[in-house]
Amino acid sequence: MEIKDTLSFPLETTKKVIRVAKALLAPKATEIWWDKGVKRELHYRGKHVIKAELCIGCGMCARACPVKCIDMVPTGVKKPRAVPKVRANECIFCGLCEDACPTKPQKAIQLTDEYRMIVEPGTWDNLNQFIFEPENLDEAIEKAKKMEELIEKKKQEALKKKMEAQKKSKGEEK
Amino acid sequence: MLEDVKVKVKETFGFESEPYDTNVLLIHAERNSVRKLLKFLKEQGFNYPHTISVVDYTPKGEGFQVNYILENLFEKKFVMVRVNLTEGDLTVPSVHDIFPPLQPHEREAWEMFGIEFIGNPRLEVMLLPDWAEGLYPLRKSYDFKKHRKPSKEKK
Amino acid sequence: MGNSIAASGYTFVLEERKEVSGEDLGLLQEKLLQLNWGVQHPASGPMRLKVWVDGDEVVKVDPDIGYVLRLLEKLVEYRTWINAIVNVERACFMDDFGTMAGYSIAAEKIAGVEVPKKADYVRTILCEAGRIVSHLLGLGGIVGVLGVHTPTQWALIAREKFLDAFEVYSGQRIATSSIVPGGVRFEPTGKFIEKMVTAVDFLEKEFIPRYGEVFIDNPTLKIRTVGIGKVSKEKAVEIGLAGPALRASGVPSDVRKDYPYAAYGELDFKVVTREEGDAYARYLVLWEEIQESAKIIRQAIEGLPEGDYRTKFPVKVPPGEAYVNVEWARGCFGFHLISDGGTGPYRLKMRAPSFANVWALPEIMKNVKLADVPVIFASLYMCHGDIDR
Amino acid sequence: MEAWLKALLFPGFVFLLIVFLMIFYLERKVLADVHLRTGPFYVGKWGLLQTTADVFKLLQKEFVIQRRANKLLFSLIPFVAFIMVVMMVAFIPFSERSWVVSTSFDLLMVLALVTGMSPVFFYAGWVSRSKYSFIGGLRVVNQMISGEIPLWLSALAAAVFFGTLNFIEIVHKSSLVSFIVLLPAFLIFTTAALIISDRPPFDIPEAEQEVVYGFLTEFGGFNYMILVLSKLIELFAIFSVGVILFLGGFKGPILPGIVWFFIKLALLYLFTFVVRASTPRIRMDQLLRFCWKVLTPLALLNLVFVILVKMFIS
Repeated sequence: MEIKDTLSFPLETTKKVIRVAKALLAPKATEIWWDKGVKRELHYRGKHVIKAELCIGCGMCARACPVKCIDMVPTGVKKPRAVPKVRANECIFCGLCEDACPTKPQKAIQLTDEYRMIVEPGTWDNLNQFIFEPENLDEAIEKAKKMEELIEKKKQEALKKKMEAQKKSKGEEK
Repeated sequence: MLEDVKVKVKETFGFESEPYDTNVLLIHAERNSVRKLLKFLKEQGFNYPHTISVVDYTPKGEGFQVNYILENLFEKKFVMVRVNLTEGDLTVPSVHDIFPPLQPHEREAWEMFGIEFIGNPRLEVMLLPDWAEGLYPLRKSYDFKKHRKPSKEKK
Repeated sequence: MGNSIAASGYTFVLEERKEVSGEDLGLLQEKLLQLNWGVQHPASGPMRLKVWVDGDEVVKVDPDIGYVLRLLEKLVEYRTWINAIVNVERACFMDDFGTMAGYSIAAEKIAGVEVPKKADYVRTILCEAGRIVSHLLGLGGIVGVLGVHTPTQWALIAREKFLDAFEVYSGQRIATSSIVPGGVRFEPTGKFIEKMVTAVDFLEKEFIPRYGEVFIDNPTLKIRTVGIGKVSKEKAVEIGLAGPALRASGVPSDVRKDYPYAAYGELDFKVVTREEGDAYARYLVLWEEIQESAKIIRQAIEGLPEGDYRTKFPVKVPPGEAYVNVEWARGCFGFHLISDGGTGPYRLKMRAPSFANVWALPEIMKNVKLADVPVIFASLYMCHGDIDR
Repeated sequence: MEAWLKALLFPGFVFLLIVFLMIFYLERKVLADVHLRTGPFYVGKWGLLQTTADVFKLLQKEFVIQRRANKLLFSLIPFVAFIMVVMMVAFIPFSERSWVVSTSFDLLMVLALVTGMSPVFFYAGWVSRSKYSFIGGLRVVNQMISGEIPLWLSALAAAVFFGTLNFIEIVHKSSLVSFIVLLPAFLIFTTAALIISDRPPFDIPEAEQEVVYGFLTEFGGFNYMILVLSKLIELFAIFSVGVILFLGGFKGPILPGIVWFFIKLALLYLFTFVVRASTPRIRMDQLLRFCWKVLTPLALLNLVFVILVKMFIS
């Protein structure tokens, strides 16, 4: 038995060696990606895009965030009262904020397929570079202000009308 | 099968038990006879211990709860033995000789909750770093902001 | 070896054999060399095994763990019911679906939420894909500690295909956070199913023949693993082995079959067991489970029903508790979840299979050679994130 | 050519260095091919300069000496090892003209130097004063001694057949008959060569997953490079002897001799790389059993066989 084993062992080993050598002819599994770049899937969970004009400032994303990396920054206008700001160095890109966002049909906070974000070494000193700010915040605020003014105007007009109507009715009463 | 165990436990030890889930029986045991009970359960076929799960109910004023979870690998049934402890007296007899795999679990419960398993030969820090012995981080009263490791002073 | 070294003035830390092994050897008492097998060691991972050797023979080992402790059980208490999944899935990066599924099932049990059937099927597909992904690394690991890295590389090629499918599904390759209480987070699109089928096809048609003809039944691998770290059926239960290691000793313990969850009750598969209980048997259990999982995925894709994939999960869950087991890649993972009526878990105890296996090491590694330490260690198929949590 | 130029340029140091960088590159590429990877690619054309870059990386590294180690011996051992292995190469004729020394006892000299390597590597482990290095040192002595007996016996079989120890004479005398008669000796010789130079599947002293890097553990930077290089040169020398004894050295049609020599050498190396990719490492006790119970008796039988053949031929 042992002699048989001793004889078959090198034979078997040689067989395995030859079979491994078959891989030398097989096509490679890796490819040179350096110049081609990497194509990510469409809903790859990459960089956040925060659309200030869509945001209603409910703060659901900040509450849903498991690592508490979303700050609600007050805007100074009523709607949105505050907009989210993501600290990218703490973010784990789970996408739960996107799930929690209630705006329809487009989400105000969205993870995009952009994934090459860090251009400099992230040290303690330049942490503030890694923050995803809301897009078009100033425009949105101005718009909101205009809207507020408009609403205010309308309100005042409505109030005036009401007053006039009251006056009229009062006059009529009189 | 679980019904049998329920009756037998009631007869032998006088402990109440209730169905916890399908396939799981919950036994409300007492500290002093937990060793006897576990030995009895091992003879009944619950020979594969899963874990010791400790729950801290101190914020609700109920002290600690120690749950031994055992499985019967061949009948596919679970049993959960529950022992309630008051906050002042956190000692339980160790069962490391009945269920050797539970010895590290007791050790973990000791370092995370401070429950002393009397008779366990090896109650020493396992998962935590040495300096964190006695902090009991899984207790509800643990404030992680207080117990930061003293950081090295910057040059 | 011991005494002569000490006599030559060589300053190793030598310990009395009696002190280490705790047995009285009388006149045969010798001094032993303590090796720190880890923390920084090519095959140990972030843990330390104290190995006391007498020449080439191992007298005793003692695991020293806790180097990747994150206290996940504590972190979960600071989360809401939904976003606790990011902590649960980080128990181990290799198979993150199993843990998420277990946690979600426990939470649903407490809340009394019924999950749509489609979500169950998607969970099954994901869990099995996760098992394959993890087992592929395990296979590579066992042969890898013997100095051959070809299996790892070949396994990684097959693994990449599955990771591509995960990326199409959830947007991430690892740490997908895709299974939540109340269902799954994403719609299983046609493209995802397509990618998954491609991956399974690649696994069955390319990887398995290529790998099988070289590294299964490999004579050199066999002389290194057959009979090493042998655990009998009774011993395996007594020392509390879990998962593939337990099944390799002949105990047919598989949560998927015993307490069916997700869609496992409706699918046809067999529990892989072997009787030998040695390192080679554990290796073969992994190998066969991969093929079994591939079959399950095919069945689940075929039987994927129409409908919703997620239901609403309440913000506040009524008080209650549940103990739920799932068959994770490394064995039976238990979740003892407790709710006090708040917006998040009150307490979560995770029963980790690798934790059970690591403390079985001292029993298994008795009277083995030093060269067998990495083999047994790798064959028990442990994950360090899981040991420490 | 001047003698010192021979020693320095061709086939001396510079030539050797280039050859080793290429062998190392070949190993990486072949292994990568078996793994279905690309291998070195970006440094130089097809990654040809990758190994050179690695050597320069090692040169830049800090010179670390373990606190408890014997400083003098620790820094000296790598150079001793290097000088010993370089001496081996001096005897090897890469072609009719390209050799540094040629004596009437070439084979004996190379084999004696190979035997002398085992204490050097053991000392490398011993002076490191580290547990893993020490175990690695013990293992290397064990392994080399048990590998040397078959090596000597199989090489002597060839020497008996040719009736000379001078390499160039051996090459001239070699023929198809000698190749067939010495085929078993060649197989034993190759296996023994793998054992002696710690190549997988016999890389027990350097078993990464068991004893970290064995006797190499504590060495870093330049010292490490020199030690690894001497290991490589040792294998190179033994394989060269194998090519000369059993494969006809630089003999071959059309192409110049040196090309034939390296083609034969590359085939041997290719074999070792593929073995590395497919065969797991064996254990020390299994190796000892294999060496003393299988390889040595076979080598002895083979010696008897060769002597009988020699009797019949003459």
